[in-house]
Amino acid sequence: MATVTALFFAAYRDLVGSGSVAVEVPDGATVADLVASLRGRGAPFDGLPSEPAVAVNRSYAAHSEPLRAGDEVAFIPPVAGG
Amino acid sequence: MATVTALFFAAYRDLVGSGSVAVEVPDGATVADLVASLRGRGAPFDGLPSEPAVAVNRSYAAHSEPLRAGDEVAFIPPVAGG
Amino acid sequence: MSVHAALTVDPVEPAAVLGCVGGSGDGAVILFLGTVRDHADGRPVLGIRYDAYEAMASDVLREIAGEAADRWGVDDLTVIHRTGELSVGEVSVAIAVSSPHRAEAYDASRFVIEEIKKRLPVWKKERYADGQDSWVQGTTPEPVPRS
Amino acid sequence: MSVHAALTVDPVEPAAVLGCVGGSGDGAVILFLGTVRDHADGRPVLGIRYDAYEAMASDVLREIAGEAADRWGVDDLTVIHRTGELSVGEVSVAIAVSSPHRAEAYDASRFVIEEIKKRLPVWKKERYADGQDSWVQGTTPEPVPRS
Repeated sequence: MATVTALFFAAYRDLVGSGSVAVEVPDGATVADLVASLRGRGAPFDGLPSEPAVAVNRSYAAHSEPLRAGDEVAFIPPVAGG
Repeated sequence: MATVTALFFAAYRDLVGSGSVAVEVPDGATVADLVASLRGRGAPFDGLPSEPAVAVNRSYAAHSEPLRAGDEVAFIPPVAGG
Repeated sequence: MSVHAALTVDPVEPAAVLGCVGGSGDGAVILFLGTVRDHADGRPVLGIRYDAYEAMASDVLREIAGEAADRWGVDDLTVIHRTGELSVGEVSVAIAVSSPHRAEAYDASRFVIEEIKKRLPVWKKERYADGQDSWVQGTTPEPVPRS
Repeated sequence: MSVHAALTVDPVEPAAVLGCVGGSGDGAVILFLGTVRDHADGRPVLGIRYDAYEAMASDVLREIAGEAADRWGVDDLTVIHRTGELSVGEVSVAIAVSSPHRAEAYDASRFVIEEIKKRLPVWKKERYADGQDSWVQGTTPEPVPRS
């Protein structure tokens, strides 16, 4: 097992009620596995979209991206800068 | 006959050696007639183009534009503002 | 060539941003300012809070600025994005660009603001005159697989 | 809405031009500055003299500003064109535009500078480092018959 940090911003942060959650994932787990595992916890996490934009260690990443212990996985709501 | 004022700017002014020349034109004369009459004077006026851009009383005008006494006819070299 | 990009919680001074660009080889300078409007879809707005994923947003903003500078060969480019609570009229983003000719300056400036809207991890919550507030509907960034 | 257009022999202050535009309904402000470059077609330039058909140029500049404001529905637009002797780095033209959204501001700003180059009766003579000077090759304005 490996521990990664899930980060939540803006509307996702409001939904989850926290900016950061530590999550244990099996070795070899991908972003998709992490998302499914979180949503599987039920409310409020099941309110997250099934395919959110994510960044792994501060770079946008595909859901097929494999995770390593210590990775920072940010859930990125639709952005609205400018 | 009617008297109009021909104005020269930039390269045309350098060519003609003056910014302003009074010209007598027949009644009913057009811009084209004025241009031909000036060029017919010989040097330095024959150095003006045969179809220069012109403004009559501060508005761009076609060469078919009829002239009236007192009109201000500006010979406009290619512009280069900005 | 100088390229600067930063997020800041301090008010953005347009003159200071403008002062970061322009040299004797430049014929064109463009300053773009995004400002907080007093309305959104016809609804009166009092202010906006900008939240950012700070560490990532700094990287992405630098990336966007660098791409713009490279792609259009502009001389200098500075982009500053504000975070925190802003009132109506305050500057949320300032982009200054200088280049020898105007076409590149316009294109680079426009590129930076459009890319900010597409991929800068920043969000804004509008505060309305009626006491309500809501996150502004944004743009889903493209997932870019890491190479 | 306020639209201003003027020629001036005095140095152009970017901050003052910027201060002419922008209100609480605006989300975008763009300032364009045309500046004197130190080179032209690879030839070192010391300065530029701008000559104008002053009376007509004032009218045409106002016309261009009005057309831009109407066509894109921008809120405020100010354009100032300098005449006389300018050194390298000095501002020859400043265009400030504000509007609710950015697209109109960019388009209106670009329209004003492009139309200036097409039809403002202004000419420039470049002064080169080798002591020579010459009128810059310009654009022949379209003859518009008076209606």
